[in-house]
Amino acid sequence: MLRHINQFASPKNFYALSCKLVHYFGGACLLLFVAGVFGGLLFSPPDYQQGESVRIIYVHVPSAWMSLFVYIVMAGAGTIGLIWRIKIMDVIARSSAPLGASFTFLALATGSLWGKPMWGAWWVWDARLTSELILLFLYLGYIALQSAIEDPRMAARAGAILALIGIINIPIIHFSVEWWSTLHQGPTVSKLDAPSIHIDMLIPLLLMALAYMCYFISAVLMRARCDLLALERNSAWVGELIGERSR
Amino acid sequence: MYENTSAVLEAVRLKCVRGERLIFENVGFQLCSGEVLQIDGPNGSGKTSLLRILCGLAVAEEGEVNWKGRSINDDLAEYVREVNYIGHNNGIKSELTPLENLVVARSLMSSNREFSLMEALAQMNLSDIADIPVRKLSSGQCRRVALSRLLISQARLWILDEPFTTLDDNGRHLVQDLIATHARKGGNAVIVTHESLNLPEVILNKLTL
Amino acid sequence: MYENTSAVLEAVRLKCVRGERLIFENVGFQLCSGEVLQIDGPNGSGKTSLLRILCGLAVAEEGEVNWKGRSINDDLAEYVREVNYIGHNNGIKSELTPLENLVVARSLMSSNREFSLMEALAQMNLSDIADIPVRKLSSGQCRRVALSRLLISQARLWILDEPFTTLDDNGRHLVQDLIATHARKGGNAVIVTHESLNLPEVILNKLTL
Amino acid sequence: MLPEIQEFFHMGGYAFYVWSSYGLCFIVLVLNIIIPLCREKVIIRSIAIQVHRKQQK
Amino acid sequence: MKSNLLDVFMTILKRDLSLGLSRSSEIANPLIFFFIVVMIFPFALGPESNLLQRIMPGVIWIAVLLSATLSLDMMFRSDFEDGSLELMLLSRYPMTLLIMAKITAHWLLTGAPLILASIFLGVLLNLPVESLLYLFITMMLGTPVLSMVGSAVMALTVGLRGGGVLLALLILPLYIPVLIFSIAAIDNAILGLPITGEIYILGALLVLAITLAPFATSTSLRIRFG
Amino acid sequence: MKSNLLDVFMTILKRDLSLGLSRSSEIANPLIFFFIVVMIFPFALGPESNLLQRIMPGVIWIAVLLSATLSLDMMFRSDFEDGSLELMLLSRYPMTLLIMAKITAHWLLTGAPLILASIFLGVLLNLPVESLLYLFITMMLGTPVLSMVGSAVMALTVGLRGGGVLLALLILPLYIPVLIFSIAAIDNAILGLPITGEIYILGALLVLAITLAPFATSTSLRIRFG
Ligand code: HEM
Ligand SMILES: Nc1ncnc2c1ncn2[C@@H]1O[C@H](COP(=O)(O)OP(=O)(O)OP(=O)(O)O)[C@@H](O)[C@H]1O
Ligand SMILES: Nc1ncnc2c1ncn2[C@@H]1O[C@H](COP(=O)(O)OP(=O)(O)OP(=O)(O)O)[C@@H](O)[C@H]1O
Ligand SMILES: [Mg+2]
Ligand SMILES: [Mg+2]
Repeated sequence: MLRHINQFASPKNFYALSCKLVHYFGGACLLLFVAGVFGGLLFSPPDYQQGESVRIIYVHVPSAWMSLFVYIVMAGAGTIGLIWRIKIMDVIARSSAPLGASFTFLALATGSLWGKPMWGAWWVWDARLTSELILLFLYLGYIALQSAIEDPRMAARAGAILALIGIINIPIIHFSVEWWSTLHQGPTVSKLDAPSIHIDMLIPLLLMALAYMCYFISAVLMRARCDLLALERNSAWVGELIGERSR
Repeated sequence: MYENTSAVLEAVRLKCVRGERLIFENVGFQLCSGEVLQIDGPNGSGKTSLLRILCGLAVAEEGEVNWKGRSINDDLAEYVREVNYIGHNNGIKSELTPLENLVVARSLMSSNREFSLMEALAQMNLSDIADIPVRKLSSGQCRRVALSRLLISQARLWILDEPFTTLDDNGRHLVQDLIATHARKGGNAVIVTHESLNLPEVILNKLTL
Repeated sequence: MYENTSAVLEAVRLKCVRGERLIFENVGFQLCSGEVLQIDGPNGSGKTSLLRILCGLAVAEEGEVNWKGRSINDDLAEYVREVNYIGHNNGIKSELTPLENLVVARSLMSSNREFSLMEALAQMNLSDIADIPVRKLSSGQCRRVALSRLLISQARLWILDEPFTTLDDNGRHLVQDLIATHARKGGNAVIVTHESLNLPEVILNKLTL
Repeated sequence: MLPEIQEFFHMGGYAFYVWSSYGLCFIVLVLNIIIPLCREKVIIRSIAIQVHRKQQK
Repeated sequence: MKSNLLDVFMTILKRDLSLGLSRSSEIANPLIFFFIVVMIFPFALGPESNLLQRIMPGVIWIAVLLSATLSLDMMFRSDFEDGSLELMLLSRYPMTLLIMAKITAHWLLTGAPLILASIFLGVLLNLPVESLLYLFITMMLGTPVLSMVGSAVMALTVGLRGGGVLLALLILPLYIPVLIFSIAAIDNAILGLPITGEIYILGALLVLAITLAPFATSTSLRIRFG
Repeated sequence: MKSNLLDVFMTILKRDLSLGLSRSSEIANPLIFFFIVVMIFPFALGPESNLLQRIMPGVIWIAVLLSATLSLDMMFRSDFEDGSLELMLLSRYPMTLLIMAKITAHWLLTGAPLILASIFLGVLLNLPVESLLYLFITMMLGTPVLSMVGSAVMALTVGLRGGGVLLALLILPLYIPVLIFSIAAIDNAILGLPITGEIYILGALLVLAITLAPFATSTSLRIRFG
C-alpha cells in the first residue's frame, strides 16, 4: 500500500498527473467563476438592509472560507511530508502558503471594503477581524521561515512543525463570533441545518465557493510544479523532460 | 577492551551536496577495531561535512554509514552513545568554569566515572585554571577544555575536527597520545587534520578528499 | 621600498596583567626594516595579549611600544594606518560575499589600488567562490578571505595571530610566500604561530613567551 | 438600456466598495496564476541551459 | 536508569539556572522590560485612574507576553553558537528529557519572576482582589505554555540570521490564544460571570503544551541540524 | 581628503544597508513586530473602539519604541562578534565618521520604515488629522534620537555578558523623555493647546544626540576594547 502511494507520489508521476489536473480544475474554475459572478452581480437580489453592497459577499465569504481551509491543507500536507517523507506533500504545503496568504489578504481587504459602508469604519478591533489578521501573520511567518532556511528539505520540515503549532488558531477564528459578542456577522451560511440566507443569494455564493476551491487546486498545483522542477533539477527525469522539450 | 569485529565503522559511497554544489561523491572507507582514520584535503573539500555525516548530525544525499554492520540511522540514539564528536566549535559555555563544563559534559555522555574530573583537567594541564570562567581563557586553553572531554568519555568512536588548532606543541603531543592509547585499547578515531600524525603502534588509514 | 631605519618597531619591557594575573613581564624586542618576528609559547602565555598591545587595541600595564622611535600612543591614529592586524576572528561578515568583504576592507585601509580585488582573491584560490556568501564557506575558506586582506593593504607592519589555523598546505605556503615577499620589500611582520616558518632570504627573529 | 447599465455600475451608491472588492480579487487571483507561469518559464530555461552544458561536455 | 534520567535532568536544570544567574541580565532584563512597558502606559493614557484600573490586567498580560518573547532568545541561542546543542543531540539521553530541563529552567528564570512582578504591580496599582487572584491563576497556567511554545519555535529559528525578530513574528500569533482566554477569565471574574470554561481551556492548553512541546522542540532541533 | 571621507562614509553606509537588505528579515521583522504589538492591544483591552481610539497614538509610540529597541542589536553585535569592529577601530579613518554612517544606515533601515508604518496604521484606524500630523512630526524628531542614543549605549554593552541590564537601565532615562514629550505634543495638538514647547524640546534632544552620539559611541567602543 505504502509503496503504491510512494510510486504515485513520485515526483515524475506527479508532474505528469498534475499537468492534466491543472487543466481540468482550471477549466472548471473558469466556468464556475463566470456563473458565480453573473449570478452574484446580475441575478441575485439586493439586501433589504445593506442594499447593493451585499454583493461583496460573493467574494468576501469564499475568500474567508478558503483562508481557513488552505491553512488546514498546508498543515496537513506538511505533517504528511514530515512523517512519511513524501516530497510532494512538502512541496504542496510550501506552495499553499502564498495562496493562503492571498486569500487571507482578500478576506481582510474585501471585509474592510464592506465594513466601511456597513460599520462606518475600515477597521474595527473585532475578534474575528483581528483573528483573521493573526492568520495573515501566521502565513507570513510560515513564508518568512521558509525563506530564512536555505536547505529546502529542512525548510519544509521546519515549516510543517510551525504550521502544526499554529493550527490552534483556526478554531479560534471560526468560533470567535460565537465566543465574543461582535459586530461581525454570525454563522449564516454555514449553519448546515437551516441556512438563514435567501436561496437566490445562496446559489451564487456556493458557485463562487466552488470556483475558489477549483482555483486553489489548480493554482497550488502550478506552484508545486515549479517548486518540484527547481528541487529536482539535477535528477534524471527532469533532464529527460527538458531535453525532449527543447529538442 | 572492545570486542574485535571486522569493519566496525564503514562508509559506503557517500555523496554530499550543499546548496546546489556537489561536494564529494563515492566516498567510502572501512575501519576495523583499533584503527584510526586521518582525513585530509584542501580547504572546502568537505571534510567537516563528512564528519557531520559520520556522527549522524547531517544526512548524506546518497550512500550510508554502517556501525557494526547496521546503518546508523536504524538506531541513531544507540549509535550516538558510542560517538564523541568534537567539532570546530568547542561546545563549552563561556560563563562556566572548565570544571563546571566537564560536569555537564559528563552527565550527558556515557562517562568514565572512575576518572575524576580534576584528574582529567590536570592531564590537560588545566588544573590551575579549573575555576576561571572559560570566557577569560585563551583560545588554546578553551580548545584544551573541549578536548578534555575525550578523557572522561567511554565512547568508542572519536570524531575530531581539526583538534590541534591553536594548541601548542605540548598540547599536540598530549592529544596524539590520547588518540594512540584509545586506539590501542581497540577504540576508533576519525580525525581531520592537515598535520602528520604520530601514533606509535596504531594502524593509521588515510583518506584524502 | 620603505626607508631603512634601525629598529622600526620596538617593544620595551612590556608587562601585561589580565584580571588579577600577571601574564608576562619584561618582554621586549626590536625589529629592523625587513625583519620578521615569530612569537611562540605555550597556550595561555599571552601571545594574543601581546599582539593586541602591539597594534594598539589594548594598553600594556607597563612598558611601551615604539614605532619609528616614537611611542605608538603619541599618535595612535597615525600608527594604526601602518598596521594590518588579523586576529583569531576573521573580521569578515558572513552575509557578504568574499568580494564585498574585500570592498569594505579596502575602503577602510590604506590600500593598494593597483591590485584589483579579484586578483587578490584569485591569488588566494578563491575566485570560484568570490560570489558566495561567506556563511556558506568552510572554515579554511573563511580564513583565506580574511588573509586576502594582506594582499590589498599597503600597511607596513603585519600582525598575524595564528594565520595558519584551518589552512591546508597550499594555503600555508601561500601565506608564507606573502610574508616573505613583504619582508623582502622592507616590511615587517609579527606572527604568532606554533609552526616553524620557512621564509627564504628573510631575517627571522624568535620570541618565546 | 443605457441608464440600466449606468445603474448597474452605480451599485446603489456602493460602486466604489463593490467594484474595488471585485477588482482586487481579480487582480490577486490573476497574479497568483501569472507568477508561477513566469517562474516555470525561468526555471525551465535555466534547466535547459544546464542540460545543454552537460550534453556538450 | 530512572534515577539516572533524573540526575541528568537535574544537571541540565542546574546548569541552565546557574548560567542564567551568572548572566544576571538574563533574569533582570525581561523584568525591567516588563516594568517599563507597564509604566509607560500612564504616560500614554494620562492619569485617569478609572481607565487605567480597567485596562491594567490587560496591559500587564501584554507586558508579560512581550518580555517572555524577548527572553526566549536565551534558551537556545548561546547553546547553538558554541556547539553545546550538538553535544546534547549526540548525548546518550533522549533529547526530550534535556529539553524539558531547559524549559523548566527557563520558566523558573523568567516566568516565575514575571508572575511575582505582576502581582507586585497589581497590588501597587490597587487592582481589585478578583483581578489579582485571576491574574495569578491565569499566569500560573499561561506562562509555562509561553515557555513551551516558545521553545518549539525558538528551536526552529535558532541560528537563523535575523532570528531574533523572526522569532517574535512567528511566536506572538501563537501566544494570542493564551492571552485571549486569560483576559476573558479575568474580565468575567470581575463581572461575576462564570469562568470555569476559560480556566479549563487554559488548563487544556497547558496539558497539550507539556505533552507536545518537548517532542516538537527536539524534532525542530534535529531538523535545524539536518 | 574630504571627498575621501565622504567615500568612506558612503561605503560603510552602503555596506550596512546591503547587509540589512540581505538579511531582509532585519527590516521586515521590526516592522512586523510593530504591527503585532499594536494588534495585540485590542485582545487585551477588549473591543471598545472609543477607548482604543483614544490610546492609539500612545500605543503606536510604545510599539515604535519597543521595535526600535529590539532592532538596536543589529547595529554592533555581529560586527563585534566577527571582528569587524576591530578592523574599523584600526582603520585609517576617524571612528566617529564610520559610526555616523552606521547610525544613518540603522535609522534608514528601522526608523524610517517604522514612521511610514505608523502613519499607515494611523490612517487605517481613522486617527484625526492632528494626531497623524504630530505623530509624524514627533517621530521624525524622535526616532533618530532613539537610534543615536541606542548606538552609544549599545557600544558600551556590546559583547558584555549581562550587558543587557545595563542597556535597559542606560537607555531608559533617555528614551522615556522622547516618549513623554511626543505624546504630550500629540495630546495637546488634539486638544488645540500650544505644542511648540514640546517640539522644541524634541528638537533640542535631536541636536544634542547628533553632536554627542558619535563621540560617545566611539569612546565607548575604545573603552570596550581597551
Ligand atoms: C476586515 C473585515 C472582515 C474580516 C477580516 C472578515 C472575516 C471573515 C471570516 C474569516 C469569515 C469566515 C468565518 C468562518 O467560516 O468561520 C467571514 C465570513 C463572513 N463574513 Fe466577514 N469579515 C470582515 C467583514 C465583514 C463584513 C463587513 C460583513 C458584512 C456586514 C461580513 C460578512 C460575513 C458573512 C455573511 C460571512 C459568512 C458567515 C458564515 O456563514 O460563515 N464580513 N468573514
Ligand atoms: N578577558 C580576559 N580576562 C582575564 N584574563 C584573560 C582574558 N583573556 C585571556 N586571559 C588570560 O590571559 C592569558 C593570556 O591569554 P592569551 O589569549 O594572550 O594567550 P595566548 O598566548 O594567545 O594563548 P593561545 O596559544 O591559547 O592562543 C591566559 O592565561 C588567559 O587565561
Ligand atoms: N551552510 C552551507 N551551505 C552551502 N554550502 C556550504 C555550507 N557550508 C559549507 N559549504 C560548502 O561545502 C564545502 C565543504 O565545506 P566543509 O566545511 O565540509 O569543508 P572542509 O573540508 O571542512 O574545509 P576546511 O578545511 O576549510 O575546514 C565548501 O566548499 C563550502 O563552500
Ligand atoms: Mg572544516
Ligand atoms: Mg591566542
